[in-house]
Amino acid sequence: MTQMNMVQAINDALRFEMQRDDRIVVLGEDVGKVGGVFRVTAGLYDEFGDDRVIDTPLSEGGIIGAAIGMALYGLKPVPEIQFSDFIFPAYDQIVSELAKFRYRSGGEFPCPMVIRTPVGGGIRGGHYHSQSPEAQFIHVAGLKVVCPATPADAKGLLLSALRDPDPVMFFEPKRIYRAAKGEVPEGDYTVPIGKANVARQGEHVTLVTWGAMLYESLDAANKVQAEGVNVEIIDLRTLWPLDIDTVVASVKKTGRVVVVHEAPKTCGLGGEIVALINEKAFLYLEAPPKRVCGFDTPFPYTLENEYLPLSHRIVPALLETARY
Amino acid sequence: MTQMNMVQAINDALRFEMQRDDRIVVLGEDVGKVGGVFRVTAGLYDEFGDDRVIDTPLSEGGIIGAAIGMALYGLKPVPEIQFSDFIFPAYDQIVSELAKFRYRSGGEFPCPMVIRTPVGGGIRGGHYHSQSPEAQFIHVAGLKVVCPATPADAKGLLLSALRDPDPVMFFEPKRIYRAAKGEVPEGDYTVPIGKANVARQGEHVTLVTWGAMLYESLDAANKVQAEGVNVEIIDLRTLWPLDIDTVVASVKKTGRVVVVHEAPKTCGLGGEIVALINEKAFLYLEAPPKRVCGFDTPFPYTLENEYLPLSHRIVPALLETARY
Amino acid sequence: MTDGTLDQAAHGALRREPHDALAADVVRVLSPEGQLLTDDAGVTDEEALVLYRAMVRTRIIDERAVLLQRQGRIGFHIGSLGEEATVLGSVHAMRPIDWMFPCYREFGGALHRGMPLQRYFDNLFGNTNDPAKGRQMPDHWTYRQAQVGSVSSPIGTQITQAVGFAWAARLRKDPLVAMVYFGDGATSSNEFHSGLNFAGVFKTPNVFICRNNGWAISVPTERQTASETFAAKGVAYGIPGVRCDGNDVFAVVKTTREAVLRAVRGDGPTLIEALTYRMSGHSTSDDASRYRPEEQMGSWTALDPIRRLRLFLEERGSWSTQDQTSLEEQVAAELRPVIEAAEKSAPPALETLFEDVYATLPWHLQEQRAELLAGPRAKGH
Amino acid sequence: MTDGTLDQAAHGALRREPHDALAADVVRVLSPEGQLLTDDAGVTDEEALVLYRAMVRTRIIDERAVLLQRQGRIGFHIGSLGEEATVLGSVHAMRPIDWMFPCYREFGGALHRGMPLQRYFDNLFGNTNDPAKGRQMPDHWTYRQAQVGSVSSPIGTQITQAVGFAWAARLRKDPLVAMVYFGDGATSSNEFHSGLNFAGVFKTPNVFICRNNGWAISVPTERQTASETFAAKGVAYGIPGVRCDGNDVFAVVKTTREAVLRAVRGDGPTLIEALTYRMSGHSTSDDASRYRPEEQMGSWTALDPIRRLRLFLEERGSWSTQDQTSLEEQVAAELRPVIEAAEKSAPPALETLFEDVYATLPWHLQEQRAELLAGPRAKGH
Ligand SMILES: Cc1ncc(C[n+]2csc(CCOP(=O)(O)OP(=O)(O)O)c2C)c(N)n1
Ligand SMILES: Cc1ncc(C[n+]2csc(CCOP(=O)(O)OP(=O)(O)O)c2C)c(N)n1
Ligand SMILES: [Mg+2]
Ligand SMILES: [Mg+2]
Repeated sequence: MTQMNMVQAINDALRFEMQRDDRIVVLGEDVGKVGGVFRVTAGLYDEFGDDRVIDTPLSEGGIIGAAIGMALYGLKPVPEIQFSDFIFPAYDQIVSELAKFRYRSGGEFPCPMVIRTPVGGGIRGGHYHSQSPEAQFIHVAGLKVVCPATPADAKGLLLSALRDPDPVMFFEPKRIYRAAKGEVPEGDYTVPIGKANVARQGEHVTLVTWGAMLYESLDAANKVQAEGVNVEIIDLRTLWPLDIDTVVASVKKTGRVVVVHEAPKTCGLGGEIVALINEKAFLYLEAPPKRVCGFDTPFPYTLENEYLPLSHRIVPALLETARY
Repeated sequence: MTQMNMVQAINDALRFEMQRDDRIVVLGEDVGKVGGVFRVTAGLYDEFGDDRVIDTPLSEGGIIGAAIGMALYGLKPVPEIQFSDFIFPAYDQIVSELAKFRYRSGGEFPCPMVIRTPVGGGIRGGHYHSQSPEAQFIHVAGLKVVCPATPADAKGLLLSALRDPDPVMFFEPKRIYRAAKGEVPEGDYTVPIGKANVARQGEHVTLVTWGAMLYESLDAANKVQAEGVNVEIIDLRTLWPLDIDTVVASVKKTGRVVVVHEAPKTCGLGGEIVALINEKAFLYLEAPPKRVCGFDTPFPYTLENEYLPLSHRIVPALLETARY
Repeated sequence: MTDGTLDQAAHGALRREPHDALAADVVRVLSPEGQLLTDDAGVTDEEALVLYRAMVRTRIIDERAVLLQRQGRIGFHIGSLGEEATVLGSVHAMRPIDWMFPCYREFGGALHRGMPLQRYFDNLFGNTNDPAKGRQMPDHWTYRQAQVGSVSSPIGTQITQAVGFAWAARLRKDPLVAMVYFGDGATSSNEFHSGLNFAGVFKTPNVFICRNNGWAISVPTERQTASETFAAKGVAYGIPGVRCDGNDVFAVVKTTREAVLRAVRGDGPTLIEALTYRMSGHSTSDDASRYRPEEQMGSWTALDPIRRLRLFLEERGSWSTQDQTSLEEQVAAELRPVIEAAEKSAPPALETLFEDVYATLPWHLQEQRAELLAGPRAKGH
Repeated sequence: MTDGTLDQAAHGALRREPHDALAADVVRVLSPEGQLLTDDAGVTDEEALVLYRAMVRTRIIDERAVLLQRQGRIGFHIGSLGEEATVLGSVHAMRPIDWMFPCYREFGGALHRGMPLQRYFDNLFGNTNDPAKGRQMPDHWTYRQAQVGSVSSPIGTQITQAVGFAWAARLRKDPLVAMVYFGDGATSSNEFHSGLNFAGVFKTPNVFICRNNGWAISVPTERQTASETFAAKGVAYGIPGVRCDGNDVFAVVKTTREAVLRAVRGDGPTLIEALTYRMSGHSTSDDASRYRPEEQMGSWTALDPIRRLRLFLEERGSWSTQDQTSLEEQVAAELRPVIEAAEKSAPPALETLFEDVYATLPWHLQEQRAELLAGPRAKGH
């Protein structure tokens, strides 16, 4: 075990797997010589060379399209999109091509790859360096979507993603790139895709979240504990296909649920989770499922902390739900 | 009043407003001389000329980007995307630019336009001529999203959209382009954006739907009526911001709800509607809200009618919900 | 606003003609009347016959598919009428190890590479034998075994993919070349731009074949770009661009072979603009008479690639009316059982709807499959 | 795979140099030492002074913004150090009726067009006086009144917008020209391609200014494209491309003026590649020492646009050390109250979060606003 932050854990996973599997190729804007604008790929260029850690022209569509071609060939590309806000020029390649390749070819052309991209707010990035577009990928059949909240999960999930037969969107919560620190197993270490983590045990309310909001949720849970409300927190880790069993089991226990995510509320993953709970645990519900989310506005610069579903907004939602 | 199908009604609205407002410019692939691949813009090129009905190069991003520039200038562009499956090359311009322009400029640059595009299945179009991407636009703050189900609504909503100060995504259900016929008021006629239509009164179950699935829902409602289940059908017409009052009032009356849409179930608008009902009518719910949707797979060619939430799949959902 | 000012401006582009197959810079080996313009056809007599047979077979299949659509027996067809020399000539120039990334008009090329005819018709009918399980529209087939990519509808998407594929091969020291097909309209797509740009920067072993057939549905080439030619677009990417007469199969073979060799030598990609003509509507859904000037069709009929090659072969004495009749009979005989088998096959099984979304079925698809299998059937099967 | 085979291939592009300001085809009026290379500077002595003052003012503001960021008083800055001649020269060549669609480095140009300095700093501080209500990052300002577009982060998006804008003007017989700015990296974007393609086809009155500053963050131009030059990319769109020395303000004015006149005459768009150099990191978040060869900085320092113009003015006797001192003092004096006012202004009011998403507040935003206003405040304000 070594103490690492998220950036180091992801870097460690990439390096480990690149040593093990020479089909892995990292490509993207500024991923090479400079090691990424968040330094996540630092050192890989020096270790693996320009053939495996490739600075590309400024075209997300080109990066993903070329990565698809590499995957069809049999390589295992790991494209980086510098900010997930800039993934939209590649949206067509991802939703029309990547997600459908195995299906439309009757299995002849699987297209495994891991698209890494920083996600979410917390760095005062305004409209275009803060968004959380996971729902826009979950809605599209054929993609797996992952978002780790701890360094160990970041490493373990990334190694799983790199060995997964399907395309994986790997969202890295940039707010906690350096702030989240923890013990990370050395060497080979995987965390299964599709399994949530119960980050806090509780009896009264289930809180479902992921990524950077895990820490705000833990903070809020501690605060309401003082008022006698005992919160169970599920860190989804895999956003799709999500770990329905863990979520439903918890809600059946607590009868109450709050979902917390950074993305705008409307048509976000939170609504899907509420609908699934209705389908699978309706008779257990003792209070209306609640969502604490980003507002349905573009992501603001100055008022970022008012926009985000931080602890101060989670606390009242937990109290209201617990006392309903 | 004249008997029209959807194509004629939309064409009539475009012609009417182009005569009234010379700022309106129609642009897109094949919209000009040939009048659109579905012939929705037929005759407009001859009447208004190449300056106002413009065949463009094959680039959806170019079409929407240029339309944004036209809107910034003060024109009222009406870009057509030939199939909504092909809107993704323009997704970046729509979600990063169009949806955010008014906001990011503090109101200096409103960007009103109407993006017309055929949506949904029913023409044996397979993966890429059948999809329903509304949720991918509703999730993004700043857009209004409309989908009419009748010729009169098509005309009335399109005229409203053309006069709206905000960008409107106007989805035209191509399955019923010619099949849906009805009386359409002549001349100026608007249907307000944001108001749903109660297409069938009922007591036992509320069914929320829109577009081509209205007809399947009506068919299913008639079938379950024979079994004593009386269904109220809400045709949303405006998908966002949706008419929450009408939906909630109906659910408060019936206590039961089924949402029907063609798009894949996961993270579709159906989940959002279920979550909203939970927030606003939780204590009225007597059965778990149900969703009858497209499956979470790419849209298939041969098995299209098994994929779509047609009447045969709606009937059991209504019965199950009514008898819960 | 409708006084024509912009009209004129927009059509300023008309001053040059990006679709002139007889222009001076266009590589040509055979004259429109089938006369050899150079010393050497560049292909053996045997190859010429193979190409001729393949082109005729392609056209007959095409016509049959249109007929099947008109009869309501298949839902759709998009073919290569008039573009056979471009498709067959370029495919013929590929080596077995090379890969082909098709657009949607290259079924003739895939068949030439070995895709079974049955497989093609199983796709047209979307039946249970279709290896893609009836999931895609007609003419959206897949045949990995012959190193052919998967046909997609969104225009241009295959271009960057072919670049990534070739790039990967190069990284692995695999000497293959990836040839990618697209239309004149596709040059306006995002992927044309990023694909050629990446190919130029990384010197990938690609051959880009732009089938300039004059139209993108109803949009003529001069409305597609103001570039002098489509080949000239290579300049923007540091990629040599060359035009060839796409209705002259020898010119296509020659041009493509040179491009393949260039790529194999490590000299990077080539953009080929093959000047040809879409002698049908865009697809069975299109009625070209709404927008196509009649005289244009006429002048291109005179340039028909099959007629031209036949004149050449007849002149040489290597083809006769009898040969033609027997070839046509042979293809017809080949088609009969294939179509019959494809037509009488069942639609794909219901559970195939859920397969191949992921490598294994996640819980939500298991649930949806169970729901579908337990529920009532839709009408119409 | 790491033996350099591809490395060499990828850098084959290095054989030509897309970032050579001293190349023969580059329009130049002033030598690096400030000597006039033609009979005529193309601008009056008065204009030269106006330009010089504006360039110096821009640089001082830039340095101050960097300082504010280093001091933690603003969150971010992205500036135009070394690129002042390109920005100011091109803006200067615009007529008042023309429009400017900026990238993110053109604040100097917007100020030159009349954007109040206070407004610029209100954006940097994201305060309540910022007309965009503190919603965007620093250097993402808007000033419609001076016919300046709205700065966006996603690279290239402004290009098609500027084309649509110019096209609309033309349709309305409004003789304006829309000038649009972007970097060398942006030429790889989808919008560069579709924007220039549409502009070529519809002959829109646009001037495309590619600020080739050698870098896209850490990616050098030879990794961006294998095109000989960025100007050459015009060929792909039927648009004339011209290179000018972007550190020679007279060359920039001359080249841009010609392009504006061309557009006004109805002859369509022009692509200008201005060869300049980013003399700082990409932004305050970037450390260029990680990737920039030291010697490169040195050679471009010798080409500094401000130094060059000052040498010219001094040679003419129209500028002295005293003038310089008083200009610097003047700008400093101008900045003091502006920064003070911007810094002490409150953050935008909470309810502004919900305004301007739509023209009027729909029910869901009314609810969310009520929730926010009724709930507790976040820490940190
Ligand atoms: C992204 C996208 N936009 C629009 C379409 C609809 N469409 C199908 S084919 C076509 C024209 C293609 O023209 P071209 O590239 O010249 O190929 P051709 O059909 O002439 O071979 C269009 C607009 C599409 N398939 N994909
Ligand atoms: C679509 C998109 N991808 C990536 C980024 C991140 N990014 C910001 S600036 C930049 C480099 C831009 O280079 P260039 O166009 O040359 O402009 P310069 O900064 O040199 O003026 C990148 C990659 C972005 N803003 N938008
Ligand atoms: Mg074509
Ligand atoms: Mg640059």
